[in-house]
Amino acid sequence: MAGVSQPELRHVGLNLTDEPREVREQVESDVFGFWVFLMSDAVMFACLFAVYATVRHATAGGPTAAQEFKFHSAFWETALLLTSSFAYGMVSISMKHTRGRLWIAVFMVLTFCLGAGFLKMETHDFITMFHDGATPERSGFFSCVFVLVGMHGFHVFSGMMWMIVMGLQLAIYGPDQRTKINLIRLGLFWHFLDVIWVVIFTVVYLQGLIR
Amino acid sequence: MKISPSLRADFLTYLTGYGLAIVLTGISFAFVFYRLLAPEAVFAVILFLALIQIIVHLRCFLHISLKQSSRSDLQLILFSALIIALMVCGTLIVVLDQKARMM
Amino acid sequence: MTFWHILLGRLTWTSIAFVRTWRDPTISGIIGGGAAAVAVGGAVVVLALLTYLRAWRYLWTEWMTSLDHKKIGIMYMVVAGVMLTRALIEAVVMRTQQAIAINNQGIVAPAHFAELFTTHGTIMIFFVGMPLLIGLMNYVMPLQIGARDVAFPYMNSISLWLTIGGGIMLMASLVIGKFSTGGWSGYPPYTELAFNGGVGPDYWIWSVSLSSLGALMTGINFAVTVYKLRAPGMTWMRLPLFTWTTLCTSILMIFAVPPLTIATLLLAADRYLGMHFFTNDLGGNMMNFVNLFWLFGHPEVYILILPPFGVYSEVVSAYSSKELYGYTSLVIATMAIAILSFTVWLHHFFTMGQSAPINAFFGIATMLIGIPTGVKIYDWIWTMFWGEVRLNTAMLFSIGFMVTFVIGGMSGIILATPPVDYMVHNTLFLIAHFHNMLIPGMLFGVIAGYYYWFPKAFGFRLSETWGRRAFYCWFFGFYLAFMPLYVMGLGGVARRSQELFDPALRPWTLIAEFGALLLLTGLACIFIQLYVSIRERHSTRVPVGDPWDARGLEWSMSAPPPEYNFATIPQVSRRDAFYWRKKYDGAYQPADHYRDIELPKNSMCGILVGMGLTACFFGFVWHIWWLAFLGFAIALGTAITRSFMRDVKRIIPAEEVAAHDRRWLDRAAAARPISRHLELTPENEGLAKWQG
Amino acid sequence: MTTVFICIAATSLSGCSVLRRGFLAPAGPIAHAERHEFFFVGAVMLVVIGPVILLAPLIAWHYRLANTKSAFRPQWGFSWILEGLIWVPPTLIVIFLAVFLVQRTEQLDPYRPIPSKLPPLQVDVVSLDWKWLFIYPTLHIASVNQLIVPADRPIQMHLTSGTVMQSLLMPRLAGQIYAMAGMETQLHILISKPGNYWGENAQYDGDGFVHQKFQVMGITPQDFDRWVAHTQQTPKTLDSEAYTSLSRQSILPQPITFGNVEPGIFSKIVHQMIPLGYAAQHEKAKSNGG
Ligand code: HEA
Ligand code: HEA
Ligand code: CUA
Ligand SMILES: [Cu+2]
Repeated sequence: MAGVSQPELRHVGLNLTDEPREVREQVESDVFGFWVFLMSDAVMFACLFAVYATVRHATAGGPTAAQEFKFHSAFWETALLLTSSFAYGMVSISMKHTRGRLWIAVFMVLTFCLGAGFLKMETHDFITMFHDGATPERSGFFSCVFVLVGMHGFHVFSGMMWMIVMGLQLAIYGPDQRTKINLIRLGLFWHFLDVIWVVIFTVVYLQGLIR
Repeated sequence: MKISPSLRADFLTYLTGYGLAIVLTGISFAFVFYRLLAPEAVFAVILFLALIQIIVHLRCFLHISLKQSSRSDLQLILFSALIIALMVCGTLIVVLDQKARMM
Repeated sequence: MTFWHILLGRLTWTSIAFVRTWRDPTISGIIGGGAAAVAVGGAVVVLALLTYLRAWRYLWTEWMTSLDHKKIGIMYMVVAGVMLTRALIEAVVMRTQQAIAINNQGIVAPAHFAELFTTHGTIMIFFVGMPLLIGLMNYVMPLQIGARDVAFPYMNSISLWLTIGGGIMLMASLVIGKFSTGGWSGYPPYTELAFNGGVGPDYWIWSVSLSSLGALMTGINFAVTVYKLRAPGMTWMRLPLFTWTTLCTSILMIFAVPPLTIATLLLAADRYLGMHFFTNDLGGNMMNFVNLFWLFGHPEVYILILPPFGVYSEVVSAYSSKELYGYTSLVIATMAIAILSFTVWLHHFFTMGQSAPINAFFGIATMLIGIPTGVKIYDWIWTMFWGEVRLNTAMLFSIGFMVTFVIGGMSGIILATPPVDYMVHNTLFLIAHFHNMLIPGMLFGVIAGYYYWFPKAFGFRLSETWGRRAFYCWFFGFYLAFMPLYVMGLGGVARRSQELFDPALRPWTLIAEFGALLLLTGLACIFIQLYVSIRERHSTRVPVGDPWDARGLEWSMSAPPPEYNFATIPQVSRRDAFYWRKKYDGAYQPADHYRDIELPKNSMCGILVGMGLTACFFGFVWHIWWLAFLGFAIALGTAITRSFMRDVKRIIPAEEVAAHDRRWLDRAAAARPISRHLELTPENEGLAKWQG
Repeated sequence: MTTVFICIAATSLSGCSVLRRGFLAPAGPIAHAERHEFFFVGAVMLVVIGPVILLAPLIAWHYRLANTKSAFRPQWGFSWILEGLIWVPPTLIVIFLAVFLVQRTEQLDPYRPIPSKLPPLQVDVVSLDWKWLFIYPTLHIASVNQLIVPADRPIQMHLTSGTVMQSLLMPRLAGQIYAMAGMETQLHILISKPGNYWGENAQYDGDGFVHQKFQVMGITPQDFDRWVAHTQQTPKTLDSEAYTSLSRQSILPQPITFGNVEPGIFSKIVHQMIPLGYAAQHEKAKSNGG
């Protein structure tokens, strides 16, 4: 591994080998700060998961998990989100290995579309649940389902808005230092959402569907 | 774009992650769909698979490794995992015990 | 939906305090109206004064938009001071009420009393304790580690303005509507819609959210600063202890605030969207709130005590003219407290019905914290051992702290024993316990640190006479005010009682009242001290910057420090870096060469984001949805716009740095080194004589 | 000035009677054991904090700057012996305390029946705004704000709430346990000295909070039987309707008794099957702010 500097190893997205020490330190702390934020966000989700586990049977005589969760949509949502995560990986690679903005933009649009597909399916699920009377007001259990899954959905939505902002910045400034840092952070965010989703599909959907 | 060795390595990392994640997800869903085991056992298995998948994501997508280079991130994640474990396990033990004693 | 309804939401005439007082002129009503009048009047006077002095531009450019960690730190402390005054007055009203209201209604009505303890607790914890400490850490920590600023100066400003926004909400609740009556812990179902339909709990939810959002961002900021911006050579085991406690506090903020956010968010979901997390019916379960709240609440009290522990470490070592005893132990103890604090939250609800082994486990975990805490206290005592202790104001407060804090620790251990807690939980005994920790622990630490670092920040020393007077008021006032509460608590008097029914309690409530007044006098002394010190500043100037013959890097520059802190980033080779530099004559030397320094430009984004979110949350409280939307749009729009700005840095040229540094060195060369005996005299220009 | 004097005098005379209101003057085995635990932990802690209270001012004074005779060693900052001294003894003390803590917590668990030759008397407790309802399911009577029980016989209480969460405390008898709607907690007490005591809710629950106190009377079994017989004559019945009106927010001037109780009403209350009186009251409050 001789000759490869630390930051380059760490951040697939940014080639910092030639930058001065201050810049590298700046990038380090910027990205590390975002990691710290993600971890506190993770604690937030963890608390929600804990609450979810305690209200799993609090259906108050209303619809139950097994009645409301759809196996197939959970599966396809997972597939979409996972693929979008991979697509964002391609954004990072393009950022590191190509000069212009073309490939970055292409893969970002792809990521965006996959994310949108995910959200579309999720909303559709929610709407059918509403039709069945499985609303958040119905029981403690559904309150928690909607808040937990909805919170993740909201994160995905924010990530997509962020992509739009980054797209604009890319158009205006091209991949300059600050854009790149933000693209790296966005990447961390997007992959992190995938990690949360892994827990959601396991603990919420699959657990609810086990018979 | 010219395909350099480092590009190939980076790409392979993502591809591996993607592949593994798909496989792990597939197994989880299959376990539930085909009811391969008793319910409790299925849940244990899918939890375990989720854990593995999280590690895969961290390794391949988020580039956390045991190498010196990403020590502070790794420390951070391990510490967070500790706190999350304390909070989640604590909450479950406490609240479920309370419910058992009063409902 | 009428037009007014859309414009003003739930806001009506009768929401305004003055109108309420007009319609209901009871004593309680008049006190409420009076407080509102003071708040409005105070705000008007301040605004008028600023306009009259034409200070707006200065304030705006030099302070409100500043991203300098030093100025932000000072602003935090000023804000805390304002909030403190209110919370303290509320405390005195509560004590007066309990002193009078024995078998009669007293001066405030039940609901008003409930508002008093809720706002008092909420303010003291979120808007006095946290801002005071965050202010102190903001000012001192970057200086101690040899950094030019915190890692994210712009985020620092947002944190500040979010905290201020929370404070504004609390103040607004005095005039418009009412605050919650559910205590600072806001337990549902009492705070649910079914039992509290008004805006009170909503005020509580959103103001606490603002503050905790600010604290979370501060935590991230400080942790990254300590992690990544240390000067070369400043290894972990060379960090000053205050920096260590800052790091541990930040970690606590990062990991303890999320449970609070979730708890308040879910309560809001119940109240706004009709969900059932904590309601009595349809599967709600209030135990989840209690659990989440204390998952935050317990680490929170250590957020409030760890930085003061750091202050004591610095102060005791500096004023004992001696190296800190047991540095490694102190570091280990600090980390142990931080981590253990995540394992004990259940001790706040031993009485909720879980089984004995669980109570026992958490009881033991709680007692374990006594060990590292004790280690710290012993370490400070041994630091004084074989030293030359200067018994000035800061040391008096420190010694007063050690003596008194252990009593609170003792009651803490008593509370940690579940069978005893069954008896004294929710009584005044508990109130006495935590004031025993917060006043002699946290506040004494803040005052000691304030006395110690004030000359660094403002270039002159604080009055010793008034400092001592304050100490006597605080020390004896504390005992008088809170020892009676221990006794009453043992007698089974519940906390949050606005009326008492046993004449035998009267002597005790009167003593406590007297103590509270003495504490009020103590605070007055602190303000007088400030006034007197400013008036006499010409004879107490310490421009060279090291008035106490102290040891850390923060003393190695002029007082007040230049905006870039260090002319050149220092190279650290030992713990107590400045002490060794002084020893080997490296302290007042020019650098080999100076470089351009890059600093962040001022920015009004922080204030816009902070106030935008405040407007948004205010809209939530009153269901004024357009305002909520507008506020959110402003906050988000600002954040996005800022991310498009590329020109956010400014350069201070090397020549300017060099010139400033040279002026300071000349000043130091001209000053007379002062021995420790004379440091409280006007001779002290901030240059210490080497005495080992 | 004179008032201050009187107060100080009064303190020394009547002040300590405050302590006689609480568990330091126990009237039953639970409170007694808890008092014992209190003194025990307190004494152990005094031993550890005593040195601090003495040493801190003494050392500061001895090594004060003005005292030129005291030694000065600015670079002294570590000693293995002292390290041992500050880490080990506190650890041992905590272990010592922990052993007792585990035992006592187990013994004094509020759910744990009190050993006795007599079978426990069942009392179902419902906390309301702002009163306490005591149902004697085996005797088919009920009382509000008055708990009358035979002395020397264990009482097994089941608690629930018809409103917000509350906390039952009888300072001279037994410690707290929360009462929560939809849930059932337990508390055991025993009055060993017949007499008049008091109990209260210690968890703030609104305007009437301070008035939510009740009388606890421990009387002889004969007196108790007489009281039960007398109460059973009371014409009022505690049924769903009576409960609904009782659950309205109010402060009662005097205790009430019910001579008859609808069977299984406690279970209905726990399962929230009876409409609550405050529901109507609160519809009003919901609609307006301020
Ligand atoms: C930091 C926390 C803090 C502080 C300082 C205080 C200070 C005081 N508190 Fe309070 N209190 C709480 C936190 C605090 N309190 C909480 C959390 C509750 C519970 C609320 C609830 O029930 O929900 C409570 C409740 C509470 C009650 C209600 C008891 C009950 O429930 O029955 C009472 C009653 O008298 C009381 C009294 C006092 C008094 C007399 C003071 C003061 O007299 C003490 C004097 C303090 C000061 C004067 C502050 C001075 C600060 C400085 C000097 C800093 C200087 C600044 C610079 C140098 C820049 N407090
Ligand atoms: C800064 C604030 C602060 C600090 C530092 C502490 C410190 C401690 N607290 Fe306190 N506590 C509060 C603030 C604080 N607390 C507040 C605000 C509440 C109530 C909130 C509410 O309900 O509104 C509360 C409530 C509270 C409870 C809940 C009681 C109840 O609700 O019924 C308990 C119970 O265990 C407890 C215990 C302790 C213990 C064991 C410590 C320990 O950390 C103390 C450690 C110190 C020592 C032990 C002394 C020094 C040590 C030695 C001299 C060495 C030898 C020691 C041993 C061998 C043990 N606290
Ligand atoms: Cu609350 Cu059981
Ligand atoms: Cu605690």
